[in-house]
Amino acid sequence: MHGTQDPLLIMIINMAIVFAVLFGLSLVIRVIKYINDIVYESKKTAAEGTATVVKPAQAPASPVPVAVPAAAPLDMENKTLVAVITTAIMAYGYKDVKIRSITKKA
Amino acid sequence: MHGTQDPLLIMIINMAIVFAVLFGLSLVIRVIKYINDIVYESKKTAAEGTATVVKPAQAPASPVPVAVPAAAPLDMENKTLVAVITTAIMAYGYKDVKIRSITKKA
Amino acid sequence: MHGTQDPLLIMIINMAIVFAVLFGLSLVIRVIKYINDIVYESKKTAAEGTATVVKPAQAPASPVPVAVPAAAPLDMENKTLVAVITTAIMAYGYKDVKIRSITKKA
Amino acid sequence: MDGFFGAFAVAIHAVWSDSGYFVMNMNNIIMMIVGAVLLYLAIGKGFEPLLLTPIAFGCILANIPNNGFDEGVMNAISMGIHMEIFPPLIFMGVGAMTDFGPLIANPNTLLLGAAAQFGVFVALYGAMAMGFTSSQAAAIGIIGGADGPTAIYLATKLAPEILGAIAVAAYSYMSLVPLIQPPVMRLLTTKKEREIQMGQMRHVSKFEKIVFPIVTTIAISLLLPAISSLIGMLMLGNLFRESCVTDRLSDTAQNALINTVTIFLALGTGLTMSGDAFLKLATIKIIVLGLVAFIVGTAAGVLLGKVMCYLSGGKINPLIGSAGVSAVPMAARVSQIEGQKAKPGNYLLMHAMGPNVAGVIGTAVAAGTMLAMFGG
Amino acid sequence: MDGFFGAFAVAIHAVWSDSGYFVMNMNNIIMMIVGAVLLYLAIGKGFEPLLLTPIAFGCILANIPNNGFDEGVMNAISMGIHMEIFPPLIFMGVGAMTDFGPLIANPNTLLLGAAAQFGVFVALYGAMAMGFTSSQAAAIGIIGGADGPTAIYLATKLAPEILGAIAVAAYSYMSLVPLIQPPVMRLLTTKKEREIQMGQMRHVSKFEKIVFPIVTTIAISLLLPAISSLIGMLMLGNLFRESCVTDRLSDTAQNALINTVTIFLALGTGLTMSGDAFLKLATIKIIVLGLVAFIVGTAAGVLLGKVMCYLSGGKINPLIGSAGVSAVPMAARVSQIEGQKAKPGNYLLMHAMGPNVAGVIGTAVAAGTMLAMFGG
Amino acid sequence: MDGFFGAFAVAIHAVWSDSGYFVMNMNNIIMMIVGAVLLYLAIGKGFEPLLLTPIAFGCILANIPNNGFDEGVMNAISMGIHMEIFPPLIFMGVGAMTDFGPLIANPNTLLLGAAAQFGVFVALYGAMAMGFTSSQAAAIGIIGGADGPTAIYLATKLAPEILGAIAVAAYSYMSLVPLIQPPVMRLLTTKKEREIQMGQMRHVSKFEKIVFPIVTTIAISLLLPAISSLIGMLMLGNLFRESCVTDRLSDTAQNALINTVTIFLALGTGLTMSGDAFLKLATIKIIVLGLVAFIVGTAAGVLLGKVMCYLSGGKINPLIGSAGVSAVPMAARVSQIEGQKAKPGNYLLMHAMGPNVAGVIGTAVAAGTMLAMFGG
Ligand code: NA
Ligand code: NA
Ligand code: NA
Repeated sequence: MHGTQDPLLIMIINMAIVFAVLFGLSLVIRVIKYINDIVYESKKTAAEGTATVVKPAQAPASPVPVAVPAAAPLDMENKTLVAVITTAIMAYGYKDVKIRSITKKA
Repeated sequence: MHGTQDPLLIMIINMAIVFAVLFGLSLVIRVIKYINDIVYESKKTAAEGTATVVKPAQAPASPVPVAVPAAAPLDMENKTLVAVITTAIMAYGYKDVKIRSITKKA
Repeated sequence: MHGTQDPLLIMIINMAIVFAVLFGLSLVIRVIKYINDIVYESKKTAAEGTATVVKPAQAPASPVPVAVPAAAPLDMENKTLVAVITTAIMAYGYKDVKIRSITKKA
Repeated sequence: MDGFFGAFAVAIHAVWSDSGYFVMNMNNIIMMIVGAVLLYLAIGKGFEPLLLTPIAFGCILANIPNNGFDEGVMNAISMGIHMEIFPPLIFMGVGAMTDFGPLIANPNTLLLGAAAQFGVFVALYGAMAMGFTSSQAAAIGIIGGADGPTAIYLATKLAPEILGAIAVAAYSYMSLVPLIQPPVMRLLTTKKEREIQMGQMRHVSKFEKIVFPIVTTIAISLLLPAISSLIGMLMLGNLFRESCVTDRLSDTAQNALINTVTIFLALGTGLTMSGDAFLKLATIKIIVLGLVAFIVGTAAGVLLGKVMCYLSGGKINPLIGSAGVSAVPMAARVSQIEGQKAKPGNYLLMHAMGPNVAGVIGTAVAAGTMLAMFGG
Repeated sequence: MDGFFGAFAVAIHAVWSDSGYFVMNMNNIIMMIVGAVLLYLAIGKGFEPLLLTPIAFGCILANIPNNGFDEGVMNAISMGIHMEIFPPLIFMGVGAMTDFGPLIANPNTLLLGAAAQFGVFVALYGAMAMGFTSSQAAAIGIIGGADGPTAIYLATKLAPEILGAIAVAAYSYMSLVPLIQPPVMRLLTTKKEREIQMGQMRHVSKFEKIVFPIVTTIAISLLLPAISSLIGMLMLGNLFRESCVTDRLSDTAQNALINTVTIFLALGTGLTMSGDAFLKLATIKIIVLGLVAFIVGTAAGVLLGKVMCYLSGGKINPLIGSAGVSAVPMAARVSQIEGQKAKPGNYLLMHAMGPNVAGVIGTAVAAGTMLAMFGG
Repeated sequence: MDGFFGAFAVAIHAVWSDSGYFVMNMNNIIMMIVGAVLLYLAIGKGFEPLLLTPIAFGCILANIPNNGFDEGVMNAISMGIHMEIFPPLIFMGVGAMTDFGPLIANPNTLLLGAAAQFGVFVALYGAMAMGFTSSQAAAIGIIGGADGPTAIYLATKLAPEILGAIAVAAYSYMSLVPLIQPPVMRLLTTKKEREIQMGQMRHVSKFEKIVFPIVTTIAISLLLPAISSLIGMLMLGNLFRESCVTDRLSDTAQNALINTVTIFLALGTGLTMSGDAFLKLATIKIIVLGLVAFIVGTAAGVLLGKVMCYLSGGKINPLIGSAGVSAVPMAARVSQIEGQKAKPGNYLLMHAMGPNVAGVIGTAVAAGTMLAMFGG
């Protein structure tokens, strides 16, 4: 191939490869979706069936996952909280307060 | 030493050095504390004895210290301000506001 | 010149060049001002004379300005907000406040 | 005293005769005017200012004679260009800023992203017909891909001697997308087609968004290893974004890092635009070919959009096809605007984002195929 | 037309036979799976995601055949690793983020930081017994120090051929600290010991906090010059933090700069994990030795904690000893959690921060002694 | 057991005899004390802390024997200094932070910025008279320009052997401007002159602010190509600021990028201050000449201010002349303070900003003329 110098041929070959690769990628995305649905379905089923059993069993063993979900949704709450607390502290008499961060310790 | 290949000897030598160095560092910290206490004590004494004499004499000679305290208290004022404004904005209906900076133009 | 080693001569030559360059630059600035005034005047005149004709004609031809106002309204809300707050702060006693940005967190 | 004034005059004369005013040729002057025009377009007209401003400034600096840029910071920046360091870093930031959700929701839009690459190959064909070498033609064609970093990456590898012209053409046309595309789009579609409203997009799960960059990296890099650093960095940046546990890295990738690299890349690109290298007939050819590539790419995207519209029973608005040339997010906005002109309330933006980001991948793939054919 | 299809087939075949799919060997596939597993641990499980994510991604990219990473940005990143540029810069950011106050308030905790290095030397012993060279054994041992940058720095200097395995082991175990340490801690302490509440810490003056990094730099660098760039940068970052007059520099050191360098360091570390270099028996040995080092280090810290508890008349809770392995601030949090489990309301975190940051210095010192013995 | 203790003793002795404590000479000790004093000035007294802190720390590290800084990150930083990469990048940030409005409003202030360079050339004269080579004398003279990056840039090009002393002198005197200038200013002006109130400044249009950096770059770079990277970067940064369409780039240039480069430049400058290179009679001469340059520059600025005051019929307060030495914005503040001391409510700050930023350009021009005379 490296020897081909016919512009038309080059054009067609390249275009064909680009289409093939992107079409292949679209198949890959469909496969991901398929796996996602399987995993999601099985998880949902599992969650319904074993939720009360699994969770307490896992909780003491792994403190990490406990920390993660706690952090995400709280982010926005925290900011509101910071403002509220700042105001409260200022009402308390401190004049120059800045709250750098409110961290929930795991 | 560079020739030693006895693992046990290497282990003991290294461990001994690590302990020695960190123990030495703990002594260094104690010395810093000791100096700190001396300096702090002498400063407190000096401040009590000469405060009214020294300060007016120095003030006109060095504008730098004048500039620095000028900046510092303002900074703290600003922080109060940010908190006040944040609250005000939130009252205005915006829920998740963050004021990056309030700049005074020179 | 590269051979000159008389310090006094070097000093004078350099100083002369520096003065000449910065004086030249001051002339350049005056020229910019002069052009600015011409452009500004002609624009003002043109705007007065042809405003009603040009604007409707151009509008459909260029979608870019359409895109800009799409982004702008939110931006303008913020600016209004900034202005409101700035006024509030100034009422509070601060004279030269500039709020760099108010960020809404998603 | 006479000796003094004599020495003084000699010195002044020496400075003057060493200065650029004395040595400067007509090409330098023209290029400074080119730089000034680009600055006007960037700042006065708002055409891709983040890139055209430093490119234009670099163009001006490159035409200062005896500027000594063979050492110092300008040399370091030029080396960064020459060593292909900057484009992948920009792509990491782009990845961190890109939401591939619309593409994942509707993978068919990848085909629109592929179709829009037709412009690349038509320009390649034209360039070869005009007498450019195949390597140069490939680098010229990529202008039609409307992805600056990819164009610079490919030009650096295949035809560094025309890097300046390619970069300027690419960024100029990218900024002109709102002017170039609409006529083509209206010419090739009926009003009825433009009025088609597209349904709500399906929800894309976090799992899909995280797996997508990983699998895409592997699948494409294995096939086209020559672009593995481009695709890899693009997808690593996207993974930083979607993983939700590396926000620090995502934030730096899409701010401090990409901004710094943008300054260097754009300034360094401008530095290649010395008058003697730029002011050639080839440059005009490149600029013309670039425009052809843009128009053909837009048309190919719209035409495949029409085909998909027909095949889907009228569910797909062909206007989203033109977004496949990338120029993120401007081309998608053009689709949105044209859709709304045909029917107020027609909201195509999210649907056009699919082909839009597909076009980024498509252009990288096109670069990969051309590197596989012409590269080292 | 026949010639056309013939040429077409030849071209497609050429692309395919140049591609990674054709050349890839089993080792590459295994390493991609390893990369995917590491990504799962990083993103799905939250194990040190800032480091494991780019390491894992680099691991995948490194196993794309013909990826051309001997030039371009990936080569530049690998050179940065090879030239030992990144770890000290990371340490500058770490210093800017670290409060040495608890250590200064209670300098005895430095001894806990020293004790926890016992794991380093046990692993070194084990590695030499297993047949590793003394340089490799030193680099393996340092995994037990639980300081990624120090481990990478030492491995680059002494045994670059096993850098990938060492980095992965170090960061993996660091993320597993909450799983590895608690059993060891409970095994070696009585409930009564774990219930000990520690008094309020003394106030540390600004003077002490500013003088500490300066004097520490001088004292340790003079004794162990081989780590002067590590200790120097750590303490310079800390000085930026504590001086209160260089906030701009402190801010950049702990944000844009450390994030950028983290991306490069971690990605570059991952790039060393090509299948042929990684998939050896040695790697498994390294991973086992790393685990031993972690466990022994934890145990040694707790045991010295017990001694100090006894000597202090029961004022020191031995649980803070395990924090001496560093892995800041996770190990300190583990101490806190275990203390609270034994007695709700028992607040050990600040006290555990002393040994925790002492462990960073201790591991740097251990690296220095080993460089003095085996380096250069 | 005897063999064990023997080997142990040998090992400890070997570590000790390799350590800096054993090898260190008196010069190293003196330089560490110099470093500590500089740290005290920076942190305790607030003298240019952003620069003196890393310079002083670098000075300490440079005097650790066997520190191995001929490789690793410290070597990379030193190479960045040696290759003249950092000063132009700092200037880009400075440009992004600088408002040239007051200068454009009153272009006569450029002459005050020129006059203040007189100190540069007097020091050059003095240095040549003292036996320095003309290149060294030029580098020493530039201290009087009160622009750190320009001084480092010129010293790197003309006399790298005295870079450390020049940088320390430049930044020290810059921080001492509030002490050095006022006596000179009061000596040369009458109270009546100091009481002069200056009228409101004219409005400067956005057009002028955008065109100024472009035209200045071209005009000055053409005449003095040797400083085109300095002037170019300064003005590119200013263009990022004034164009209002490149805020991302302006923000990074004046934050993450300038902070990172400041750390590297200042640390690398400190690293040149090894005892053997620094502790020479020449250093003392340089420090004395630097002070002379500052005083003469201040005086020349004030004296030309008096002339302009006279020519303008008393509309110009001569106090703004001293701001021409740059040291932005400190020298302008000194003018303001002295004006207010003479007459409360006298507001000179904005008027002094004109000569102040003119001084930056003036010093760059002075460096350019000297490079034209003595450079390569
Ligand atoms: Na594209
Ligand atoms: Na450690
Ligand atoms: Na100056």
